[in-house]
Amino acid sequence: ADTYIPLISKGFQHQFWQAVKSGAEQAAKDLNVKVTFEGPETEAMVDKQIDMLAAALAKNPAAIGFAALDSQAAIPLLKKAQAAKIPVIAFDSGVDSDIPLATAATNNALAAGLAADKMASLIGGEGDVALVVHDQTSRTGIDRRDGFVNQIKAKYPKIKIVSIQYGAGDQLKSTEITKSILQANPNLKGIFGANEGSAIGVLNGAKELKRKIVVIGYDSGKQQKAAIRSGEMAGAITQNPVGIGYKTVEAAVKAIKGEKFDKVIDTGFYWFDKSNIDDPKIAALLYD
Amino acid sequence: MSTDLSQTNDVSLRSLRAALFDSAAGQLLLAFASLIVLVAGFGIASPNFLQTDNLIGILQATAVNGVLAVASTYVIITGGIDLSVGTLMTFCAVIAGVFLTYWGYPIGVGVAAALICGALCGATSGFLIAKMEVPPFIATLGMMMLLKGLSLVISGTKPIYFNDTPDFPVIAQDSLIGYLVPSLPIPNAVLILFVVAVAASVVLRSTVLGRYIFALGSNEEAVRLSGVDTDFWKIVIYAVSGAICGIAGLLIASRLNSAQPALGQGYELDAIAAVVIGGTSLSGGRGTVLGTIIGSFIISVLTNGLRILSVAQEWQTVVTGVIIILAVYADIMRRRKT
Amino acid sequence: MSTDLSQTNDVSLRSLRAALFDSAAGQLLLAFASLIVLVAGFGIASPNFLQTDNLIGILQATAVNGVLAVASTYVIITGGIDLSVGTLMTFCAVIAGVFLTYWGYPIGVGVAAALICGALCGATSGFLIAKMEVPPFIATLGMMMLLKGLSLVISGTKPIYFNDTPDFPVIAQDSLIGYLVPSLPIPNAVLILFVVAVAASVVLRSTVLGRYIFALGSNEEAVRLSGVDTDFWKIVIYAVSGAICGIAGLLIASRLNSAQPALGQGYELDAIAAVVIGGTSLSGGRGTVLGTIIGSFIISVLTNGLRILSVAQEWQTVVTGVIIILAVYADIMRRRKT
Amino acid sequence: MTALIEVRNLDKSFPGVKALRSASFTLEAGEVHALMGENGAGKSTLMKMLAGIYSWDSGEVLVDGAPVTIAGPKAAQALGIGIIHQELNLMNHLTAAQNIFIGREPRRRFGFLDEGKLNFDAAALFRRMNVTIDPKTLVGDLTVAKQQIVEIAKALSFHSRVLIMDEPTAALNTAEIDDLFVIIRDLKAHGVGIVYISHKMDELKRIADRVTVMRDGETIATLPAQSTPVETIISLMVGRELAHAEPPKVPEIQGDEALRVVGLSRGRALRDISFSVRRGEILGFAGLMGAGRTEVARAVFGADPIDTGEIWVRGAKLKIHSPADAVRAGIAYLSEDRKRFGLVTAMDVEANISLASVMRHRRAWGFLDFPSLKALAARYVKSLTIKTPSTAQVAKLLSGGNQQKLVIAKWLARDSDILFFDEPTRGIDVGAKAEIYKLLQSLADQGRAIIMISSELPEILRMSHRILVMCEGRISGELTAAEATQETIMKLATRTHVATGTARGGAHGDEHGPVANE
Ligand SMILES: Nc1ncnc2c1ncn2[C@@H]1O[C@H](COP(=O)(O)OP(=O)(O)OP(=O)(O)O)[C@@H](O)[C@H]1O
Ligand SMILES: Nc1ncnc2c1ncn2[C@@H]1O[C@H](COP(=O)(O)OP(=O)(O)OP(=O)(O)O)[C@@H](O)[C@H]1O
Ligand SMILES: [Mg+2]
Ligand SMILES: [Mg+2]
Repeated sequence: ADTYIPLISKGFQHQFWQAVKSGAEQAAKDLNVKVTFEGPETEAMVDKQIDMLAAALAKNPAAIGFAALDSQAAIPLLKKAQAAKIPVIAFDSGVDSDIPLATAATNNALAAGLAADKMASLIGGEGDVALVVHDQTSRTGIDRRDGFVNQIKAKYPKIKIVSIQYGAGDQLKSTEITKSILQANPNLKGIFGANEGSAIGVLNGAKELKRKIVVIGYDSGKQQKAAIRSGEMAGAITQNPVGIGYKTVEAAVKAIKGEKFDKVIDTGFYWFDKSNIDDPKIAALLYD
Repeated sequence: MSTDLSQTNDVSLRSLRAALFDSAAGQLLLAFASLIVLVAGFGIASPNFLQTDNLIGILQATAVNGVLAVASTYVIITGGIDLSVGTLMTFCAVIAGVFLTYWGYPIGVGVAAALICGALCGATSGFLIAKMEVPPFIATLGMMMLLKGLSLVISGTKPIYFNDTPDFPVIAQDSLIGYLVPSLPIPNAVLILFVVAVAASVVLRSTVLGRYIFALGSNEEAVRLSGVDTDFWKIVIYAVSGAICGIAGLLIASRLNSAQPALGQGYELDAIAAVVIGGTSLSGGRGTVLGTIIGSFIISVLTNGLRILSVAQEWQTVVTGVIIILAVYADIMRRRKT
Repeated sequence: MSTDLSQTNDVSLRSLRAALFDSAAGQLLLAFASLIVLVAGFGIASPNFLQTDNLIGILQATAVNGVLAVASTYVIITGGIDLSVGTLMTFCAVIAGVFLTYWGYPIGVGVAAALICGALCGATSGFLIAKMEVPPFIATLGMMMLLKGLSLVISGTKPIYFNDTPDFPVIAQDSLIGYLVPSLPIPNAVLILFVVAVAASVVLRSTVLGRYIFALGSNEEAVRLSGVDTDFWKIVIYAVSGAICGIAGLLIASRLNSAQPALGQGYELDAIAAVVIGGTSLSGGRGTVLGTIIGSFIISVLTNGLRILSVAQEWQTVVTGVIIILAVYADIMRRRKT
Repeated sequence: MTALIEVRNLDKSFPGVKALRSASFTLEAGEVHALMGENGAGKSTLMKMLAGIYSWDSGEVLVDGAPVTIAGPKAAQALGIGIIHQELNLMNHLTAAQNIFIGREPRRRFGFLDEGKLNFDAAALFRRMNVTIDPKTLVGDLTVAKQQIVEIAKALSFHSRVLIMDEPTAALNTAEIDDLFVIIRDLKAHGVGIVYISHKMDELKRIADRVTVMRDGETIATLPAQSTPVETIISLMVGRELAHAEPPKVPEIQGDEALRVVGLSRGRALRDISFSVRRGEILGFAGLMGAGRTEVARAVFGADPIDTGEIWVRGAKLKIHSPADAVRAGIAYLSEDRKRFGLVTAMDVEANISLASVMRHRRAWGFLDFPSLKALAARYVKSLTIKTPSTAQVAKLLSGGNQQKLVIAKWLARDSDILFFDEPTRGIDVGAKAEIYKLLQSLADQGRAIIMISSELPEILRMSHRILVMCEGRISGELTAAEATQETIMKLATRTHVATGTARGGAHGDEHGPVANE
């Protein structure tokens, strides 16, 4: 496997990124290429990611997969890649530029909008809801928050968003945040946890205060799946992280070989709950 | 005989005065007063704040940081600093996960493994500091990174769940007090915090270890010249502190029903802030565990209160920063007056 | 006469020996040797490492941390510590963004605003430390949180882009050297780092400010009792350090073509690590800017090299932790020998 | 009879300094063996090796005739060697009792401490030494003198066979020195061998049996203490005959008033202090330790705040809020604790000498004028005969006396014309002492005003044109040079405001009740 494709992601510690990584590694095996996968510790570290991209370029890769924390900040390096004729494939939420030859991504805003629709129907179209989001400044955090909030504002005038707080995806912090939100809002009907860590935090918080609310999560993981099966969590949005990783590498290989491929690879998002969690089509998207 | 009597009288009088005006006691009073003011303020600002549930929530939210802060107190009184408490906590949680979930040992073994592992890591920091003379800041900064990496390596960057040992989450989450007083379902984590704090306080004030903790922080060279094996005692102190971090690791793992390998960094600053707000001096030689506990509560009350008031998060950070400075400044003012 | 001559001889001999074995010089040699060993090792391990592009990448990756580390060097030599350098850098970047993008001022004004803002924030920390006697760790911890929050508040938690001032990104990204020597397109950020380092080094060694930086770190009370207005000088030192953080803020904003308000926390530890690896003592009174620069390079070479070798990320953290400890330990060993 | 300790040909080098060259001496049981020598002669270094703090490069040490190695303080203790260090080594946050028994705390089970016994033992020790210190006071709250007493108590508590005392009396007053000598004689009678280091010549005659003189790291001679004239010892120490003429007393000083202090008060430490000093005058401040002389100097100098009081400098009323104000007004303060308040020990000789005047040696943009700084340092190294390999030597590595000279040089370099000298000769050898006296005299002759605080009465009597005596924060009397004798000064020094007996027994004493005889 001499063809080397580094993937620079937005993170590496979260389960979501581990799932993307496993998809990429699967594709690497299937297509007989070598991949590496790395990302900064937090989604705030824009410059660290740029340094990673620079180091990746220095390794003379055949192609590069890139999930930009900030598209603009990366443009000089992406131009360099273009000049060196290294194909760039964007993944996750995409890169705001025409340099990437393809984008394998989830539309986070739309996905969060779907979560809003589900929340609305589960709480009967009216009442107070809140959000626990993982990050205030990162693209995914902003898109999911705004996707949810805008959908509620546009379609459900009787639903009020009473609080939006940020827990860095830290389960403990998100738990404490959830408890304060519940405490401050005795009539709260539901909370949307915008990534895995936030969602688990919301679950823990509600459980510790013994409050029955509608919990909607994002992504999967062992705990979320168990909570959905037991009914503690109403449901969650899943992306297709393994698919994102796989398709990114696949597109990169095609680009290297000069084959044709779609410019937009929508890896999709799905609502899953108790009813369809074991549906093989959904189950394939979920990770532990 | 008369000597003894007069001395006793003298002592009781002096200790009363001391309790009221002494540096340490006064500091505690001041810190406690700030805490009361905060609680009262938030209570007035929001009707939801003073509800039992929320107060219990604050107690519970303090448990992990409180235990870490107690661990830091020892080290800080010696004049050192420990930046690794947060990631050591995580590392111990992961070790517990490995023993219980991966290897299927009974809970007792897992608990012991976490504590021993904490003590060993602490002793390693202590060894670096005492024998290899690496400054505490650097030794524990290195340990922080080392342990962060190792937690990820050992766990395979995945959380380890305690689903096969359903008794494990009970450690922190159940409520012994709630069995006795059903209206007070204070979770065990809080109980454990208090047990740790009381034990740590007794050790600090009434044992040889405690004596050396203060002595080292006051003038290490003098202790060494007195023929005390300062290296040995430093290693012991860091080991004890590490074991306490192990307790924090068990608490957090039990509460989250999982060992989250990526967690922990940043917790050290909260712990240090709690210690200092509680009146312990960063230059060593002075401090109390009780102060640290009050400091921890000040931080969690603040955090909880601002959240209850739905203050925007960026402003929460601003306010917390200002309060930390003010709390320490008030302490300094008070001490300067006397 | 003969006495004088022999003395002169003695002195010149001694100064030669001093240059080779003296604490400061020896430390630099040692740090420099470690750097060379690292570079050589990575060069042998990977053919990609020693390529011009990658070496330039390393230089560029060092720029921001290097400047922050220089800022920290001053404070650390006085015996203080500054935890706010990272968020202050961000805050200055945001201020530049506000002036240039929101208010449409010319670049010069934005640059000046960032530097002045850095100096003012630094002076505030200095004021807290000098006049209000808050310990540096706490004062700057508070400032760190305060500035983190304020950056988010001011920017509205969104990055501020410099799209309307296309000349701004040029500051760090263009290459003056590249114009002159086309085969060496070293970006200006690196040039700026070196200018800052040289200036800081000259100030430290040859000016009254530098003299007081060392003296304060050696024995502050003695300096005060010598009639020096130590409070004033401390505030000046923190202000200068803050202004240097302002330069770092301009560099990072220019490089990212945006002010990223959430960035910055955690950078202080890298900066402090670089300072200490470079042989500056955390207890104050001893240190060099050159050492700090070498320390910064050791960290970035390490980070880059491990990435080039595609070492798993969790192991990168482990290795970095170990290397930090070893680097400082080596320094201590060397100093103990003489 | 084999000697308790025999030191044979010890060598010791520090980077750049050969501290000991083939030093030898013996200590017999039951003798007080004085070690004399100029500053930097190597006395402390030799003793630190016996106490296990340094190791020797070559030579051997025999204890009871058997060669030993002394790996550390613990090993020294095991051999029965105890030491009172020249520099205080105390833990300020711990109490006196806790300091004395550090490492040997009485314990109960499980490592719990027996504080009652600890305090009881310490109290017994203090009673035996005839001092009144509450075992439970924090050492940081004690005066330097009392801290020194705690150090001595700690050394006694080891019941060592060999007790090394490195300038134990540097901070003590006459009465305390008397008490200490009683203890020393008692120890001697019990067969303890004592090494006694001091720069005070009279003590030599009072307490020592034999004396070993050191010079430049060598042991020059060992002589019987009683029968050898002091002049002989001094000439051996300095390697030449010392001109020993008492300087003639200067008659009444007629200069203008340089400094006037009116009604200076702060809490109980300073009560209504008023005095003035003229140009060309040396004003002596006498008093027992803790009388408040240091506090006066610090208050005038702006180092501590004051409640009330006026300060007039050269006829103008000034507000002095900080040492910077004072220095600007031409006032200098030479502290009694040079290590803490005088020196930047990690910096070199040049930096220390120029510390107060560096602003005068700068060029444009704040750049330092290095040639001028170097010349300045070299000048004072020469004129004060500071023993240092170069002006680039780190101050920490100089001997105690030479460090003291550095501090003096600092103020001379600043050219201040009102100088407070607080215990200027503490820990300084005879040769250097004479130089400093000469220096003070010539400074006065140049028309500067000198306020000299000293606990050594002969020094006060010899140098001062006028003497103020303090007691418990007040000025209890003023004497002209003609009136002053040791007796008149001591009478004033113990004249407390409300007559409650002597300063030592009464006002400061803690009531411990009747002392049971052991
Ligand atoms: N740790 C050290 N490193 C380098 N030089 C030292 C050290 N300790 C002592 N010296 C040097 O060794 C010599 C002997 O010093 P020592 O302290 O033994 O003198 P001393 O006779 O006790 O003088 P004093 O009467 O002033 O206390 C001096 O020149 C001193 O500068
Ligand atoms: N750090 C301190 N804490 C509490 N009291 C102190 C402290 N330092 C000095 N004092 C008290 O202040 C008073 C004056 O002490 P000061 O040091 O000025 O005396 P002095 O006359 O200079 O004697 P010395 O010979 O010891 O220098 C004494 O009562 C002393 O106990
Ligand atoms: Mg000595
Ligand atoms: Mg005094």
